[in-house]
Amino acid sequence: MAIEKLSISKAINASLRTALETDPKVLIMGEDVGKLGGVFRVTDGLQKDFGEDRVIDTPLAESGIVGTAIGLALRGYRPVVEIQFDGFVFPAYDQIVTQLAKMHARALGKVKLPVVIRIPYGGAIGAVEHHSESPEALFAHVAGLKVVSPSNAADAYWMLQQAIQSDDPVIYFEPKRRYHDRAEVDTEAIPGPLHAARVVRQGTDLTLAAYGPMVKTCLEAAAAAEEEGKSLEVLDLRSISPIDFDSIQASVQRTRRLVVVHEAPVFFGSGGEIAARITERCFYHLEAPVLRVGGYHAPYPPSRLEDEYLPGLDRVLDAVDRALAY
Amino acid sequence: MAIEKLSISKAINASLRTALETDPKVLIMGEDVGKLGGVFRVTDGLQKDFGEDRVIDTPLAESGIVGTAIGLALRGYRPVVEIQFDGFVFPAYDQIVTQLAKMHARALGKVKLPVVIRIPYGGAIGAVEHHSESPEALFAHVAGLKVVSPSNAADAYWMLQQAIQSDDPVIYFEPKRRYHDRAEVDTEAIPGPLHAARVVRQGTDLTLAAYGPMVKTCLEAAAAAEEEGKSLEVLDLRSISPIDFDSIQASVQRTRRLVVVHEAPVFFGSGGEIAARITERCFYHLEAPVLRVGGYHAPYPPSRLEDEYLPGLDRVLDAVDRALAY
Amino acid sequence: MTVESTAPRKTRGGKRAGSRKPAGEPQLVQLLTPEGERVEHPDYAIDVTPEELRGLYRDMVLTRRFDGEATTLQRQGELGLWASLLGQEAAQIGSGRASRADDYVFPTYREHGVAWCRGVDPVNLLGMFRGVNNGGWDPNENNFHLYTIVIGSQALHATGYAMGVAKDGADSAVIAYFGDGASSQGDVAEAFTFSAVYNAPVVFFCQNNQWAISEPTEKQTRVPLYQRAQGYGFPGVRVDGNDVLACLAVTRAALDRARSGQGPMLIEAFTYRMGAHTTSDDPTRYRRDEERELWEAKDPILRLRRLLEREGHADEAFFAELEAESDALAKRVRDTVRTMPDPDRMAIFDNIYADGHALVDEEREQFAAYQASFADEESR
Amino acid sequence: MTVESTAPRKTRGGKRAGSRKPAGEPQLVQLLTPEGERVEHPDYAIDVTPEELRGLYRDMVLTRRFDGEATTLQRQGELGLWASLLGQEAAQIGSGRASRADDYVFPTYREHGVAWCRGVDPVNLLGMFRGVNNGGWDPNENNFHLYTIVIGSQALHATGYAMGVAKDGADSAVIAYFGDGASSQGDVAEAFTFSAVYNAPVVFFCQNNQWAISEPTEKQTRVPLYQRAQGYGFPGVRVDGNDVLACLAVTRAALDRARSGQGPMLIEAFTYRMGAHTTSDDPTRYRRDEERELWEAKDPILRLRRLLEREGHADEAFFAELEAESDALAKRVRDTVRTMPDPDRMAIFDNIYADGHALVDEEREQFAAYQASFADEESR
Ligand SMILES: Cc1ncc(C[n+]2csc(CCOP(=O)(O)OP(=O)(O)O)c2C)c(N)n1
Ligand SMILES: Cc1ncc(C[n+]2csc(CCOP(=O)(O)OP(=O)(O)O)c2C)c(N)n1
Ligand SMILES: [Mg+2]
Ligand SMILES: [Mg+2]
Repeated sequence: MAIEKLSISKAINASLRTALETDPKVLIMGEDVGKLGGVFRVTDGLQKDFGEDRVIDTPLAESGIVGTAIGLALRGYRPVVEIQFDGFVFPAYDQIVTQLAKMHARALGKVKLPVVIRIPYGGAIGAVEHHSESPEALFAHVAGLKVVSPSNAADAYWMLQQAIQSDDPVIYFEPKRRYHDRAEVDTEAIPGPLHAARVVRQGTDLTLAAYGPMVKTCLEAAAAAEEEGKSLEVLDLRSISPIDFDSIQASVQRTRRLVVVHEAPVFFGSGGEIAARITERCFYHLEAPVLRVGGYHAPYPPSRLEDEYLPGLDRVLDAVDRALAY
Repeated sequence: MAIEKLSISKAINASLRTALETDPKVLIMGEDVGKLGGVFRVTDGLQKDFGEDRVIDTPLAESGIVGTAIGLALRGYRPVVEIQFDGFVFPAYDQIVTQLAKMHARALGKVKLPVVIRIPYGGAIGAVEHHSESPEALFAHVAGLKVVSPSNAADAYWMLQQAIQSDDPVIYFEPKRRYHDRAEVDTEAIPGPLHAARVVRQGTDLTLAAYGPMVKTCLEAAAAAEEEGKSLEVLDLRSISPIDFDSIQASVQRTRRLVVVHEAPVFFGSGGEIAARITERCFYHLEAPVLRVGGYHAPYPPSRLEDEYLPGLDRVLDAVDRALAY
Repeated sequence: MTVESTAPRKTRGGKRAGSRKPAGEPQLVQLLTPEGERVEHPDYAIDVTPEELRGLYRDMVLTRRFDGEATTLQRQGELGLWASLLGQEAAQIGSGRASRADDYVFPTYREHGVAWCRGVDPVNLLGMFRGVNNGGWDPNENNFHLYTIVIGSQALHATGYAMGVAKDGADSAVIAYFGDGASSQGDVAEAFTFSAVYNAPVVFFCQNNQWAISEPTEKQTRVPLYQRAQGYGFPGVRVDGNDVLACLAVTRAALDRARSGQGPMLIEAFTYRMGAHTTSDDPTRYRRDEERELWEAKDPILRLRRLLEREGHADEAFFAELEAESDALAKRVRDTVRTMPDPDRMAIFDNIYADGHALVDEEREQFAAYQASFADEESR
Repeated sequence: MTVESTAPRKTRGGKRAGSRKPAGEPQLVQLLTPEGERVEHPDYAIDVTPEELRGLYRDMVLTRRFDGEATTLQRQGELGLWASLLGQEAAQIGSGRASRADDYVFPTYREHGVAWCRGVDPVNLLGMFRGVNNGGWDPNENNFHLYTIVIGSQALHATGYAMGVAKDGADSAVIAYFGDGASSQGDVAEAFTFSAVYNAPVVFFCQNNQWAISEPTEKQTRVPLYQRAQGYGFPGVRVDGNDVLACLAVTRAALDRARSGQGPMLIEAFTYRMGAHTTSDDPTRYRRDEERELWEAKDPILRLRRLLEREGHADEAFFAELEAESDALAKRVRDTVRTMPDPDRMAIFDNIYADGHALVDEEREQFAAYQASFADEESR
């Protein structure tokens, strides 16, 4: 059956399964991805069906995981690496930015690094420290990496397929707080380009741009705004490197106002990059400065404060009001 | 003698010496900082004068260096860590962003982390790979760290004094291509605040904002522009976290145009943050979008191409012309 | 002969991983058998008074009770998560009681028993699991550092701290805790290197509880972990981690050794995680009940109770009093946690920097104004 | 006795570091003495024909000549930097000649001799030092990976590659080079862990040349480095790194061992960096001339020449021909490098991604247009 209603986590599981089935070079690697099926059960059942040679429980060492994944890629494999939580990617950061991102260029194109790094990211799950971070900007700044984040099950399935098929390293950020959100996934549909944004709600007064977990928040904000007579367009960016500036520009040239929303801290976050570039492209179109809604310049707070810290409906609507007031 | 003409590297050396003399808790740590005096001779003579107990040649392991510096700070020391080159900081990235940056907050303020990490950064020295990078954005995005970069010998001396005296972790980026630039250093002057920008050239038509190695480039651009009758104001930002937005705003409200210049890649770089925030603050003042001049979304190229890659006089002037054309 | 050889595996590519053998009986330092009998070890003699024995017993019982209460509180929704030390009481109380007040301890997230020995109020341990803070005590009050979640990092902090102790000429020592899984992290290896090169007075205390979440120790090493130390130039020893006396004796010896300028040492406490990794975990997915049963027979508390009873070191009144003390502790924990207030929302902006940061100030103000706007609305 | 003990240092806080002792004579595998005499080793027998001996000699001589030429070219400004292998020829040629064509090699930045054995044109090694590229050869052409500058990283790549070899069921092996300094990096430790756990067919070849820039090996370890392996569950051996026959024999044995499914092994080649760290370095700041002189007496080329001469395996004609061949090589290197063109400026945007990236496309176009604007100006 090609169309199924799946949660995001199940869609990722299905996508990994498809990849393992169709390409013998695909490997799954990470901590607890085998028997346990990962702490979020995203790899559930895969080791049972594909064996320990292809679904590999690794030692507890993230640099080792990514470093050996690079070696496996050099040997012709296509490793899909799981980092257990956002906050645990940093021991692997050197291998990612210094080796994984640059080796294709260093080799003048003679070697390819088809490695996918899956990272469940973001907050709102009531977790302890290091389990709720949004570090995407720290990867997007680095040339040689591609960075994407799906917001729904269908994208989760297809964007992962495309990431695995890509000959470039792709950091695939999974919106963990949305793992249980269900949607129809057509596993036979021909997907659009991996790095294209998508208008998920049309509107005329202002554009909300978001990705990953914040897309749903923006859709809810747009619905709430509609009741107040405001027509908001919502753009699911889907890709953070590259960013589909053409689509944002096209939307902003219609709506003339833009608010960018992400969980990550605003300071040096994707909102700044988008604001700068869209202001340059749409200088005469913008009726208001591009506003940003995101995390504060603070460590992710203890979970009892996360509702206050995270951008939610109200803070999005507040920014919308401020933008519309210009 | 309080006033001396010093190169930037000598000024840093003098500042380290002052710190070692005045505070017995100050330590210097890093690879080759002892007998060799560092690969740039910045720590020249310090081990001879202060001993191996205070000027410490470490094993070749950056995570270990920063991790043990954290432990030493917890014991009451004030370690000043040298990372040999920009591209070698990433093995320590986890300790920096996960531990050093967050421990004060984690402890609800009960412990302090007065650790300075000195990183010679930037290109234009004809070096091999990993020796010419500008990773400041990757630190500025992270709350808990302060990030500064001097552009001249006097600032090099005083900003390092202030960084060492600060109870917060400070990443101190040294503009290695300017190490030999000399200027008068008054070691008895009372310095201004560490995180304040400074107008280093006044002008009326446009503001150039830069830090570290690009300040000199911007001053040269301003001199060249003057000959064409354009009056450019040059702002030395000095601090990258926090950024002195008030000073930028004040300048832009006068000049109504802003170009931000840095060596680091533009994509997700400091220029984006500045452009976004200044556009928000000065929306009705700006006659042109904030333009950014910086590195491309590419690995730092082999040295024979670095002149093409790096923002130089011409590219700054090109951006100035584009901004003035609005 | 210069080759230091170990029996190699004959298979390749991790194929062997499925066939996990039950843990054999390794050579380890033991002073108290599972049956509660005192035995001697040539290198680690220990003299303990009946009172000390009762004290160790009390520590373990109270720790276990506290731990159980925390698990219950998590189930009741009072905590977001709990990482139980069940089964590891001897390793933690034995090593914890070996340290002096002026020593410094760097724990992982599971050292509730060590915290108890250091004098940290157990209630304070719960803050981070409840989500009201990320570390709820002053590390310098009891020389007990904050819990560290990112695996292995604290081994370096401990090493650096110990380097500082040596610089100060103090005769204190430092102890770093970590798990079998953590032994794979580069940071732990770098800590070994730094501590050896600087001869730092630090003891590495690895609780090998056989599991790193779902991964058995075979996924981290193919030889016993205590052997790791040797290649870095300092001694390693494996101790029965369910034997509180052995843990006490070996840790005390290692700390004294460090104190006297002989440098680092690695202790592998061979023990077992009786419960789930955390309350979020489901161990039935990856391990067999029989394994747990095997280890139940080696219970650390039971064996000390047997000794106390056999030797007549404790009477019924002692056990009854301890039961009452346990109940009181549990009640206090329960009551305090249930009323533990959420932090003020403005705390988001506190303690990010010691010396302030303009952006934090700006965001704090904006946040306050934003919050005030709701108050205004409501009051309208 | 469960403690694996090593003699501890009696001082603390790194105070001992100043009193560096001259390198003692460690126990090491040697098959050819500095005086050029063949000796036997119980574990590492080797049978080499006179032709093979001449071949090894030729490799070392040509490598040294190439290396010297590169140093000269750097002084003349043709290269931005050069990292000389002077003194390490035996370690590199011995180990390099031990690998088979289907084996895979992961070098640091100093393995010019290994590159030579693998069939990489030495001229291609110079590109990155001249600054015209960051890696000037196709790694898969000779199964010789690119030079890796960030210390220790390649140990993990080699391990992963070896895991892949094992998965493929191939009987190839992998060899990772690194230095004494690199042994401190967490990545190298993690490579030890992964290779042991997966029993990967990888040989770790550590050239202990006594220095990591200005830091002597004592700053990285207090016991011989080959011992590091044991704690990870695989053998380590120290070999005379200036003895090309011993390096050949030991590396061949280790690769065969890996090939046959017995997993990783660590070889510490005890050698000496006769020159500066790189042409940017000034070793007079940190080491005494006498040390160098001591090692000069152990020169790897000289001792093989002595053997060849004593045994009559090579005549004057051979040496004369080799001299001529050296000159020719030097001339070819010189001529080729001097005319090595700068890359096209548009190469900045090449090969960043295999599948393209919108921003790179955009920036490439902008850059081209910007460049064209100068051309326009000039042509006006
Ligand atoms: C760097 C890092 N990676 C992954 C995790 C997730 N994680 C938390 S505990 C754990 C297992 C730790 O095992 P071990 O070291 O044996 O300690 P134990 O939990 O058994 O006490 C893992 C993988 C983490 N906290 N930090
Ligand atoms: C991660 C990292 N830190 C620092 C450096 C700078 N550096 C280059 S070579 C070197 C010393 C390496 O010593 P060793 O491993 O013994 O190799 P050798 O140069 O002696 O061959 C250092 C510190 C680097 N390249 N990478
Ligand atoms: Mg464990
Ligand atoms: Mg070396």
